Amino acid sequence: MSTAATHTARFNTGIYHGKLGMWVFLASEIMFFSGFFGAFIVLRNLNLEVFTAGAHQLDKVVATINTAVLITSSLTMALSHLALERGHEGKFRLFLGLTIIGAIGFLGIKSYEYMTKFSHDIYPWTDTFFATYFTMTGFHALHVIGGLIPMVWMLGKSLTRGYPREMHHRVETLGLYWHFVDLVWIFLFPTLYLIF
Amino acid sequence: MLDWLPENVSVFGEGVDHLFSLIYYISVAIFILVNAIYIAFIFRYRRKRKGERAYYYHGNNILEFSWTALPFALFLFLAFYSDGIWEDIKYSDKTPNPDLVVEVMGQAYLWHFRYPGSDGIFGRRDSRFMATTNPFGIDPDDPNGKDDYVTINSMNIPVNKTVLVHLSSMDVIHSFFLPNMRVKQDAVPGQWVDVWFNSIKTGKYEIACAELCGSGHYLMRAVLTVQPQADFDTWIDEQYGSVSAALVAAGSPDQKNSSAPAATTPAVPTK
Amino acid sequence: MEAALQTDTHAHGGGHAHRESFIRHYIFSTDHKMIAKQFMFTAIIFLFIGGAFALFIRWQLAYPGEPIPLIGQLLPSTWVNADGAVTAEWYTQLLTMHGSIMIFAVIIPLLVGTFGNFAVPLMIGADDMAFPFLNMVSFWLFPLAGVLMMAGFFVEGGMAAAGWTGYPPLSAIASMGQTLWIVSLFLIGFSSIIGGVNYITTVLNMRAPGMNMFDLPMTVWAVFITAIIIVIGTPVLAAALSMLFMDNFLHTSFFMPADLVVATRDMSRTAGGGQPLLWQHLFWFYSHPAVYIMILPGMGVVSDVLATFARKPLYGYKAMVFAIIAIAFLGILVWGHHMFQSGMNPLLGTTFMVSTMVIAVPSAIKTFNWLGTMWRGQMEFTVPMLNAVAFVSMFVIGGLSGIFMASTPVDIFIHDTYFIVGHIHYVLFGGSLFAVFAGLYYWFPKMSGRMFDDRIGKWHFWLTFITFNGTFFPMHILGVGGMMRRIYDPTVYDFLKPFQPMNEFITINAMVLGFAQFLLVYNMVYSWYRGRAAKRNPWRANTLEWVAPSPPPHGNFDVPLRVYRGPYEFSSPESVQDFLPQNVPPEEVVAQRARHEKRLAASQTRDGGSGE
Amino acid sequence: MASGMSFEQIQKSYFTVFIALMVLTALTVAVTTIHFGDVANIVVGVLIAIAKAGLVAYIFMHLKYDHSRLRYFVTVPLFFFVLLVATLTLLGL
Ligand code: HEA
Ligand code: HEA
Ligand code: CUA
Ligand SMILES: [Cu+2]
Repeated sequence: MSTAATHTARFNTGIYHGKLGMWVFLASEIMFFSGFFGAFIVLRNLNLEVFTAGAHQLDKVVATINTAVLITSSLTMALSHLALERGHEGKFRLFLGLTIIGAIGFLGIKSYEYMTKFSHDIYPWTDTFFATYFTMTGFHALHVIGGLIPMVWMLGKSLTRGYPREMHHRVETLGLYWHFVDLVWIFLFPTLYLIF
Repeated sequence: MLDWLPENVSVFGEGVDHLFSLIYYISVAIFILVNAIYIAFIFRYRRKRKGERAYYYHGNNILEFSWTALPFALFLFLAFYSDGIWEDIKYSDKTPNPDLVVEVMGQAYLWHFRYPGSDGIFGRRDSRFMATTNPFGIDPDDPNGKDDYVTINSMNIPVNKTVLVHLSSMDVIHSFFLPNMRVKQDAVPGQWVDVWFNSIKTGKYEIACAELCGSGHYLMRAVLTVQPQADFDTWIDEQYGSVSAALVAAGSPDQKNSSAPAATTPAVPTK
Repeated sequence: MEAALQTDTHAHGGGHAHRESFIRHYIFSTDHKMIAKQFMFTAIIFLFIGGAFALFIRWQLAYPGEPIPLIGQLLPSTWVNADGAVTAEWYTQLLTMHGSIMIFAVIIPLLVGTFGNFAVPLMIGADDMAFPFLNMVSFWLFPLAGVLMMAGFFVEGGMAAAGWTGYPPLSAIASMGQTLWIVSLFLIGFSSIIGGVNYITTVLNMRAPGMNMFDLPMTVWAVFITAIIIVIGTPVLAAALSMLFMDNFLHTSFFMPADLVVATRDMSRTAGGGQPLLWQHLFWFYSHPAVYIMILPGMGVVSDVLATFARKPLYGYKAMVFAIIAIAFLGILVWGHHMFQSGMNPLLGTTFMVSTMVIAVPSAIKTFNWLGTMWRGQMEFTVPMLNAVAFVSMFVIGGLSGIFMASTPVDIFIHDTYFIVGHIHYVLFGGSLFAVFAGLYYWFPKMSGRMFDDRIGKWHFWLTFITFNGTFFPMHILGVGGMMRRIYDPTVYDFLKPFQPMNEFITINAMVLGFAQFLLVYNMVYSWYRGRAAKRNPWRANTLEWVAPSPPPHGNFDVPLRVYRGPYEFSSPESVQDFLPQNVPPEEVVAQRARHEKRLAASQTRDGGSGE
Repeated sequence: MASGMSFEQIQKSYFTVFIALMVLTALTVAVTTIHFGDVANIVVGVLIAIAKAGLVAYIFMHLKYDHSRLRYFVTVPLFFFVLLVATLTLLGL
């Protein structure tokens, strides 16, 4: 049942399926988060005091560190694709490993942030600000996990069984996704932590 | 078809009905036109003999342009024509000065109507006092509220007077629907919306809820009584005092969430 | 490839020695044609479930409070009262599930899932979708979601009961069934997005050599544009559903204002307040475009069917394409027309009215171009053609009733009345479902390798067409009379009492309409096994799917493909026959013509030129 | 992707972007400690975020080098994003 039964492997656009598909998917992701941002703006205008008070309870320092972690992992992701594309397999593994560490680090810091909130009796249902805060960062964290899993899978594959020739396409596709996750955070960070 | 419309007794209802019939006639005309051509084609151009060829033709730009432009013009006309009527009905800056203001509160599955009482001033509302026993959240400490009175499922208004309804809901979304007045407005919790109308005829009319609000949605029926001014005034006097005392006493904030709304057994007279 | 080819030609036979295991072939298949069949099969089951729910609704409306005949006593006591009559609680669940199932589990899977999957790769000459594995995932999310939605039956409080629009706060304070509904829609949305990504990539990347975008058949164009709407709109619904889920499950307040008085929920715990209208904006931002998701593929199918059976080039091909694009684009700008009476700023009502009026223009273009296609054609009224012809006429009625509602002042009166219900069914049944029927019959030979029974097909069509109008046209009159939608018992209101005979008339028609659908099922099942074997190109159509064997093997085409012309070269004078497939090289056309002329000359000399 | 460039050149451009991103992050955080006023703070925060996002999309995600049509996949949803958000905010609910 392999789809290798293709009599034509065509790319009318000159872009391979994975990349094209990922861009289409990212377009839909933009809309997904626009729903949340739209809701955020409406609810903020409705409950300005609640939102200001809530935002001041957030930990800016931790969030700044986390931003740095995520940006760094974006860099290492870009580098790991570059390395693989140019055939430097060792560097590819190194940078991919670093990206994974970055992702795990981000999630760790995020859970620390959540935990401190919980320990102060702050939950999504505490008020509307925290409802949006937990929903938006929660979905972002889910996206981070969604990127982490294939990264680990790819690293494992490159360490054990070797990988197919077009592996760098997959890495690039994953990279696109990962940069997008970074991009979402770039907007979440000022929206939730800074503008109040 | 338009004969089926419930009798219109409202001032702006005439405009609505007029627009309704205008669109109706346009639509019927277009429908007949399109379908006449269609049916003619179906009979005229069916295959009669095998091997006969259809006309090899890809389209005509002038024709296509014209059947784009004509509907476009027609639709723009309809939009602007409708908008005039819409603005008169809904825009707050075009609302005429009201002779009577009534607050209406939807609750699953009944309508509460609040009149300002003899002083003509509504008492302060505070959502903290809102409860099933005090649907409007009237502040018991405000003297203006002492004579406010609230009726359930029955609304009285004077004829030929502009009535402004201040509309909201205390639980889910309802919709304040007066078929004979051509009024329909959703009652959204946490938000007050103004609706006005002006009845030109006395009589009893039905008020319905037009937005799904639970399994008792169909029971959310109230009666609107349009009376001559004099009758209305006596009605007001009868109400005064009888309702308000009981009401104010009930409005303590700690009762707010304890009392269940009549969710499963609506306390509504059905007929 | 060879092995796959052989096993697949027996796809419908079963019982043969398969190379692929049963599970790989029928269950976790990644072949687009099998996935299309899976979508079709599942959606038709849901059509009957949703339809049965509609019949219960109709029974209650015609004979309020009377026991359901025959089966009333057999139904569970959470649904019916002691006599076997529909209860008010169950009624709201019924109408919610009817709407949700019909839209999310019937029409979208049939039009997008079935035809998108079946027709798109074949019509562009590809061997499969761009992401076959994701395609399989996209399918399996759908029955999973469907089952989750129905699972509300087993939980406390029953199935979801807030209407298919699920407006909070009602949906936010509702029972477990509502939570399941939310999760289910989320999964269906995810499935749609995956499918959308797949269609876009496939159409952009996998067209046969020589095939430009403007050589695509209308079905492919329509699915492609639909996929774009899906990708833009559905995620917004997903976001809204996530927030509704939080409100419903974790008791946050996105859509719940601060001071509600509700028995089931302690609101004092939440500070700050939500905005009920926010849900409506986000929901309609998806769900208005969604109604075009449900009509555009149908319009594509109908365009293909009309051109094929009128034996004429599609009138104004480019205009048709641009009209689809315009509908899609404008469709995302008009969502507010569902909210004219919702308490949103009336100024917004004005702007949304204008954009809604404008969106009718491309629909007008499409209607007139269909007429143009028929003009001086040579129409053959096969079953797919009958359904396509009915589509055009019914869509015009549905579209025209849309104009009433688009006019804000008129909408004041008819909003949330049966006028809307009439509109819904004229566009969704008279439009989308007739297009589905047209497509099912049209591609049946290709899917199954056999012909359907023409006579039963015609019976099905005429019965459906007549009772459809009998069922849904009077609803407009009910709406003009002011009958609200979603009410359990219209006789509570004095002003609605005169309409009861009409309600009975509707119900009788609806029953016949429902049972007429068994003809479709019978025809399909019977013909799938016993029908006459179909040729490769039984309709003498031009598009590429007819070049493949019937049914197409794994990998689809057994000849190399190259595209030389547009999809609608019917009755072209160049060609000997009255059709000219997209893949026939021009040299071949000339050669055919030469051969034909020679033969003609020969026969003329022989018998004095009776010719063709 | 940037086929004309050497490994080192691209690596360098990535590092440059990285440093720019870090600096911009520091800048937004720094800026919020100064209070310009409610609206101004939002505008500044959003502008910096847009700049950062542009860098990521342009360099890390190869939009600069890749097929130019790919930009549609960003601009089209962004158009509807702006539309949705603008409708929700400007005109009220
Ligand atoms: C396939 C689905 C589909 C389609 C295609 C449409 C098409 C249209 N719809 Fe419909 N609509 C629904 C499905 C659909 N709708 C559903 C499900 C609901 C209810 C949701 C709910 O609340 O549950 C709804 C509700 C709905 C409302 C909200 C009503 C209310 O709740 O108060 C409105 C209001 O404007 C509306 C308008 C329109 C318009 C203007 C079109 C136009 O696109 C139609 C354009 C077509 C034509 C106009 C006909 C052909 C044109 C000509 C022949 C040209 C000449 C014509 C003239 C010059 C007039 N629709
Ligand atoms: C594609 C979409 C679609 C389709 C095909 C239908 C088909 C039908 N619909 Fe539906 N309808 C909607 C979409 C659709 N509907 C939507 C979106 C709503 C709004 C919901 C809401 O308000 O939230 C709605 C609402 C709606 C209402 C309004 C309910 C209310 O507001 O209270 C009514 C009432 O008559 C109705 C009737 C019917 C009927 C009689 C059919 C018939 O065509 C059905 C024909 C029947 C079958 C195809 C099945 C046949 C099955 C059998 C014969 C088995 C019989 C077995 C037993 C009875 C046990 N529909
Ligand atoms: Cu209140 Cu329906
Ligand atoms: Cu709509």
